[in-house]
Amino acid sequence: MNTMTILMTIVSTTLIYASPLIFTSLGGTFSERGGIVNVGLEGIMVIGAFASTVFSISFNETFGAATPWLALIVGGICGLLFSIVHAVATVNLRANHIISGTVLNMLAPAAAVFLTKVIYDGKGQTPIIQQNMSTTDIPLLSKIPVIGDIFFSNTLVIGWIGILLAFASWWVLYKTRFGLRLRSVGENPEAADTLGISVYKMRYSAVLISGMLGGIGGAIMSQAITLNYNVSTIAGQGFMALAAMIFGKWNPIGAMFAALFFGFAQSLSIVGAYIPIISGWNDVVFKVAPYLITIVVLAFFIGKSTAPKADGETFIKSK
Amino acid sequence: MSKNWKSRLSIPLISILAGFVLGAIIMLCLGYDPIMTYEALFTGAWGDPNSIGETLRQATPLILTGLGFSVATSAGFFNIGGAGQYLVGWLSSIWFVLSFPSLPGVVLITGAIAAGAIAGGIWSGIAGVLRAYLKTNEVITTIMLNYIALYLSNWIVKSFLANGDADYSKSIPQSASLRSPFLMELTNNSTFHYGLFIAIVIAIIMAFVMKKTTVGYEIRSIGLNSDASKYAGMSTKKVIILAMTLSGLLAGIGGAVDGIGNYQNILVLASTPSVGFDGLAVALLAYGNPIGIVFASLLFASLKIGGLNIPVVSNTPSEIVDIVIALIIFFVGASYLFEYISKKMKTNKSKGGKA
Amino acid sequence: MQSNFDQASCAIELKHMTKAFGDFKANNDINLKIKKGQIHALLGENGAGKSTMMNVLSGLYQPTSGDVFVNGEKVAMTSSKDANNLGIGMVHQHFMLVDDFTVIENIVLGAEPTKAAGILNLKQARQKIMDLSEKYHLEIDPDAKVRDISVGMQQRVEILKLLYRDANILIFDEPTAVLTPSEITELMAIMKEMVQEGKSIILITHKLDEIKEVADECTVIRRGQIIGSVLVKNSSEQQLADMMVGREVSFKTDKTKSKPGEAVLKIENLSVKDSQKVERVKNLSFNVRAGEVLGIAGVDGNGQSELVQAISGLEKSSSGSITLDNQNITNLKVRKVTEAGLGHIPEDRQRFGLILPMTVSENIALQSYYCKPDSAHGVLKYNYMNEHARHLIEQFDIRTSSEKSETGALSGGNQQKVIIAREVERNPKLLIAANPTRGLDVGAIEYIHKRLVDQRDKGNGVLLVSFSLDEILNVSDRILVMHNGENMGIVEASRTSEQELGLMMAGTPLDKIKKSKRKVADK
Amino acid sequence: TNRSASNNSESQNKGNSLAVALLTDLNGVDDKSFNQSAWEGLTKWGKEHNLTKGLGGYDYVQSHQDSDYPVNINKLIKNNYNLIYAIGYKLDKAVTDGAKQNPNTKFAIIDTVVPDLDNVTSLTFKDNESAYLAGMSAALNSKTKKIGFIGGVKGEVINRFEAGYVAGAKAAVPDIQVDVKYVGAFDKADVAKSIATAMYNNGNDAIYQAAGSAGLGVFSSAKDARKSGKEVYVVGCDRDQTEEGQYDGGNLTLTSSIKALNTVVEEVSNETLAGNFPGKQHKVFGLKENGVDISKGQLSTDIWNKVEQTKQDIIDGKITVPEKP
Ligand SMILES: Nc1ncnc2c1ncn2[C@@H]1O[C@H](COP(=O)(O)OP(=O)(O)OP(=O)(O)O)[C@@H](O)[C@H]1O
Ligand SMILES: Nc1ncnc2c1ncn2[C@@H]1O[C@H](COP(=O)(O)OP(=O)(O)OP(=O)(O)O)[C@@H](O)[C@H]1O
Ligand SMILES: [Mg+2]
Ligand SMILES: [Mg+2]
Repeated sequence: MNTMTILMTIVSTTLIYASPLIFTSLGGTFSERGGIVNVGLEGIMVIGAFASTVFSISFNETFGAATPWLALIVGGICGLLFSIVHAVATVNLRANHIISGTVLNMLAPAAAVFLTKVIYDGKGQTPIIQQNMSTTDIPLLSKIPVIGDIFFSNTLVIGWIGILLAFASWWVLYKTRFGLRLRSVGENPEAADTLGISVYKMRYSAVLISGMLGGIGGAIMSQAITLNYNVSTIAGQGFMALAAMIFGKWNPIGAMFAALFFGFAQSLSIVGAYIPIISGWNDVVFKVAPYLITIVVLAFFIGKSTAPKADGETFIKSK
Repeated sequence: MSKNWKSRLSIPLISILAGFVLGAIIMLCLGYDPIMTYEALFTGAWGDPNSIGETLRQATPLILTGLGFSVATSAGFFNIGGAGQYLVGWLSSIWFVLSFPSLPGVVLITGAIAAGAIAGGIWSGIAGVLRAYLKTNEVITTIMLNYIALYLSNWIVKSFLANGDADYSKSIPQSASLRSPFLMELTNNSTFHYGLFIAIVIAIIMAFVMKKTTVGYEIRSIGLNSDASKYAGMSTKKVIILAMTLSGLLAGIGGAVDGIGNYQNILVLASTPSVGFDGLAVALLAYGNPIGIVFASLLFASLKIGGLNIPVVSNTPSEIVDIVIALIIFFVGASYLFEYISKKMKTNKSKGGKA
Repeated sequence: MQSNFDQASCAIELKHMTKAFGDFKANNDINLKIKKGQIHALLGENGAGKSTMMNVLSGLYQPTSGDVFVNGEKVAMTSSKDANNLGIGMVHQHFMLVDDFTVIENIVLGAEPTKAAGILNLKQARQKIMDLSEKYHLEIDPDAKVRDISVGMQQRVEILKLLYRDANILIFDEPTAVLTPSEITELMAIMKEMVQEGKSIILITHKLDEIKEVADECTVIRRGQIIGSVLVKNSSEQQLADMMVGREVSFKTDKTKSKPGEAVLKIENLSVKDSQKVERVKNLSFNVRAGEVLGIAGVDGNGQSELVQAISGLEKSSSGSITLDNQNITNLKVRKVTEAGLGHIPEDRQRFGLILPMTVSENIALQSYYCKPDSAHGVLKYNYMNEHARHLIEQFDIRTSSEKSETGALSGGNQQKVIIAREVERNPKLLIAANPTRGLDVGAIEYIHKRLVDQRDKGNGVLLVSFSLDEILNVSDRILVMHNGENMGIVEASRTSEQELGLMMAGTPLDKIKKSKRKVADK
Repeated sequence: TNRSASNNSESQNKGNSLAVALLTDLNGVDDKSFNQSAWEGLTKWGKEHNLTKGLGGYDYVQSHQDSDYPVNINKLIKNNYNLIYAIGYKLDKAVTDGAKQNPNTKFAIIDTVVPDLDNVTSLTFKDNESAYLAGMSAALNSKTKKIGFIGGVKGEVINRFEAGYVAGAKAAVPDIQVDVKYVGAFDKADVAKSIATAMYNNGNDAIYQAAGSAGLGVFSSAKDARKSGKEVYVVGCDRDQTEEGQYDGGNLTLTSSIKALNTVVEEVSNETLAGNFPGKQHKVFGLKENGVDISKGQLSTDIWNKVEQTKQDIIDGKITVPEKP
């Protein structure tokens, strides 16, 4: 591979791996900024992947090329609906957040496969979708010499949307009234309560946003990568997104860069096999490298990250 | 005290009931027969000696990974690395036995379990050390270590332990196995093995350690209030590492016991073993109580093994079992729901009485 | 309007207000009138129900029965928003601030000015806040994070929160418990100014001198019921205290003259840096002798906490030495220091002193669980621990249903007693008590002071760190004043005055004061 | 609707002497791969013999973890299935134990050999032969002289694919470059897609995927490459993967190597029904036995003719295909 191809490949493969993680980790960030620990991201992604696939298969003839985009929205909405379980459990029913999140993770794959069997005549995975979300050139930007070729040609547009969304999320969290209030219930719900902010409402919003974004993250997996839903469509990405959120110190932009970093590490291990000097190394080195690099970078360069102060705490309003 | 016990038991029992009822409603809505399904589930788990043996065997590693998760939780850590710790435990036990196949059985078995314990302990100990000295978040490190364990293990199995090109290691000699002709006869040739007794003994030891020893006291203190623990002269670094290591050590024993008891070899795996995550669920179901974990594991194993019978004798998708498990855990977590309902019923009653 | 003059002159009136938690009535049939333009003090023991009553007034709690009138009109508040709209605001006993937010963000939270589409407009807020800050002399740093500012400034932020919302009925729940003497003086002045403007204030405090200084009227409440209201100018501090406790209270701790022996604690040229590497204790030297109480006075944040942490081993010192009972304990681990004979009543009892979800008996064993007789060979002896705890519960009069109850279920005063029992009972050579009575009522304070003096009388050293000059003067034999990490001088408690200590706390070394005194005398 | 039809099926299936079950490994019978093929064969066979799905007829059971195999075998035996197909090398221990303990139940194990038991027949496939033809097709079709191979986890079975594929490609086009990579797992479609993207970017214009459900990522990567104007292909595995290759009306599944479990299952079931269960035997199914094959897919007639010719040469023993890379 020449340098240009290597760079292009690094960018595109980084985005393949990172795109679902970006959305989902942003979702996690909203949830935890609002004080609800969300280890159920994996389950939410499953629902998003499943629902978007069913939608795509059912309506691809109606909506044509718009199908994958609509499917993402459907995935997001279903993720949101599914996350209500988590909101009810943690906000109203005072459940331990980790228990509730684990319930999502156990429930979602079981329910998705169960429903697949119900809908598709006993089959354990769906058919292949016909309208997939494929790579394209980004208008204008792809015309920039060199940079356009590396970054914006044949690229997974949704990944770039995710990157922009991270900045938008930061802006929402830190520059708007909604964001200020959302963060206040994650830091000190009692204080927010004394100021007339409805802690329950804010925490619901936090969880539902995470459901929406996690659902979209899952939908990206099925719409752009596996092109169907099966039990292994979502195989640990939710936990990687959780890791990205923590790695990014509960900051949307940080989470996005962490997700990109994970993608980059994977990408290096793939592209590394094309770089002459190291291509002879044992394959296991390349397999282990992304995870080892993550630990090393986190331990020695990123250091401690502190969760929002009231993250995981149940707030009980006394009356 | 007695009231306390009652309420502690009643929540899981009500939750189990509620989980099954809701599962039945779901089946009815989708046109499946819940009674037949549950009958299949029950007979599949407890209907004959063979099934009972399999259920008990399935519970064995769950007890240990569940205990492992709960120890870390007591110290305030979220160890989702159970899968990786179990896997390195499994690998090491088999590796040990295959390296010294001619040693006497007792030595092999003890050595295998010790190897599993050490490997699992080191594996999560890494996360503990990083946490203690560099404040590295253990959630990330344990997730990453799971994957590293998977790839390393697959590579080691293929490169060092397999017979030729096979995708699994050689089998361990009979002398190193935890299975016995007696148990096989008793359970009609199931894979039940002595590991269950090891697991139960360890659960009892852990109950004792956590409640009655100074080490358990330190782990609980740090988990509940690390500042006060420092004030009391405890070394938080030491306890963090200790708790994480102990946690992985238990999961590692789980892997070892499953390795020399159940599998008798080690395979190239397609993904991280689910027993690690299931241990997490079991521990949550039991509120981290070691003896509770034994019972939660039995419940979990019954559902898993019984669940295999569902597609054999009915058309209900076996995923219903996982849905029921999830619902039970949901109700355990959201037990305030029952409190709320009973409060509501009481006030309604008293209102009704007044009117 | 049918309301008569009397009602209209009331900012707030409670009629037969009862607030119950389950079966327990925290407020029982309360009738109370708060007049407009006055400072109305509320006095009562810990747990009497003061905070509960105020939470009802600020809309956080809804009364179980009875009515609330604001400015003569009956109101039903369901959230603090409603109270806010009625002009009622409250500074809570435990600050209600978001540590991670800036001062401005904290002030505007819940009443944020926005541009279109919910975008924050902090510029607009800043102007209003700075105006208020100037008007009421409430100095703040608007862009600092709350976690980085002093407790005093946090208090000012809380007050600005109310002013920002245009509150004219202000409730202060124990605002001075955490303030230094000079900050208290400032706050009193601000309160007076507010009343002058026609605002009404309810002030909860355990400090009778404050009531005497600023309040017009004082209501005493005991066990959820009103004992009576008096005009402050007609009653003495002693009368108020007796009324509150229901028996005679002694303010002055009985103590004989100290008979100091050898030094149990020797601090030589000690310097300590905090976690940000700022030097907080600077070249400090002093001794605490056996059989005496050495008080350390000073405004919060002048290195007292770091000094205590360095002695107890929680923080490393950068230079100098610490000797306890003739043993060099400089930079030893906490446990070694404890074993060398240190007892420590920490500043923040819930954060450092106790593990709230654990039982009382487990907390009592916190310093000794690892050795005999609490444990042997790594196994805890619960029988012994429980019996020991029962013994201490009786001896120290800790109010708890059992030694096996959760410590978090105990009241604040009783939690403090658990710590004191644990630390005193080991009979340490040196007992450090850091603000041991903060937030506690006079009855509890009396008890704790007695224990400290007992400890001294047994021939041990006591190092008392307190922001309360009363406490320092009352309990100590000698007093060291710290300012900016340095020793301003040591004086005999019996031969100093609040004025002298005040000067030293403000940074004037003792020898300078003496010189200027001499000068005055010479003239 | 009552989906619980198995009670009825039991009565319907009464009187039939052979009840057949399919036991899969961790993937189900709809894995779009050889489990599915086996199930299709069994279903067809069952219908031909007027059996219904369920007790006493034919059915399948999936395992969720590796420790489920013996449990499932025992459950099937308890429910009177007398011929059990165990699909996958991972089941060999469970089959060995089950067969020893239940001499009256017949087992057919696929992809590995369980020797010396009267009630076990071992059925293995010469995947390397079909892979050889796949490699040949990809190589002949390649304009860039570069083709790729993406495997799931390195192992005995996948190695056969790799070996055959590389040999076939080199035999057809001696200067072809074959880029061999492994995902490291069968469930990481995102990693597989990234590897495929790197391969296509590197000029490979066809990739043979033997990576289970991760292989789906290879198809999606190919679709992306097509969209950007590259004429790339995927070579399917185990089943005719034309469905996966559908793309804007066209198809990018160049061809698929086929493992005809369906015909083998039918064949063995019929033999057993006729009382000729091939116990103790090891049957090898290659091109000659119609056990493996290759689909025409999008191959040009020219290439297809060459492939057919080579196929015949292998059947005739003129070419021996290596089993190991
Ligand atoms: N939310 C609650 N639930 C149950 N009981 C409560 C609650 N809040 C307060 N109490 C009880 O009401 C009593 C009065 O508490 P409150 O906080 O009003 O006392 P206080 O007079 O403010 O005491 P302090 O001087 O310590 O601040 C306490 O003894 C406590 O037992
Ligand atoms: N939110 C709450 N919910 C339930 N109980 C509470 C709550 N707040 C306080 N309590 C109860 O109130 C009591 C402690 O209240 P608090 O800390 O105000 O002490 P106190 O009664 O003022 O005693 P002391 O004089 O010792 O400070 C405990 O019994 C505690 O269980
Ligand atoms: Mg109190
Ligand atoms: Mg109070």
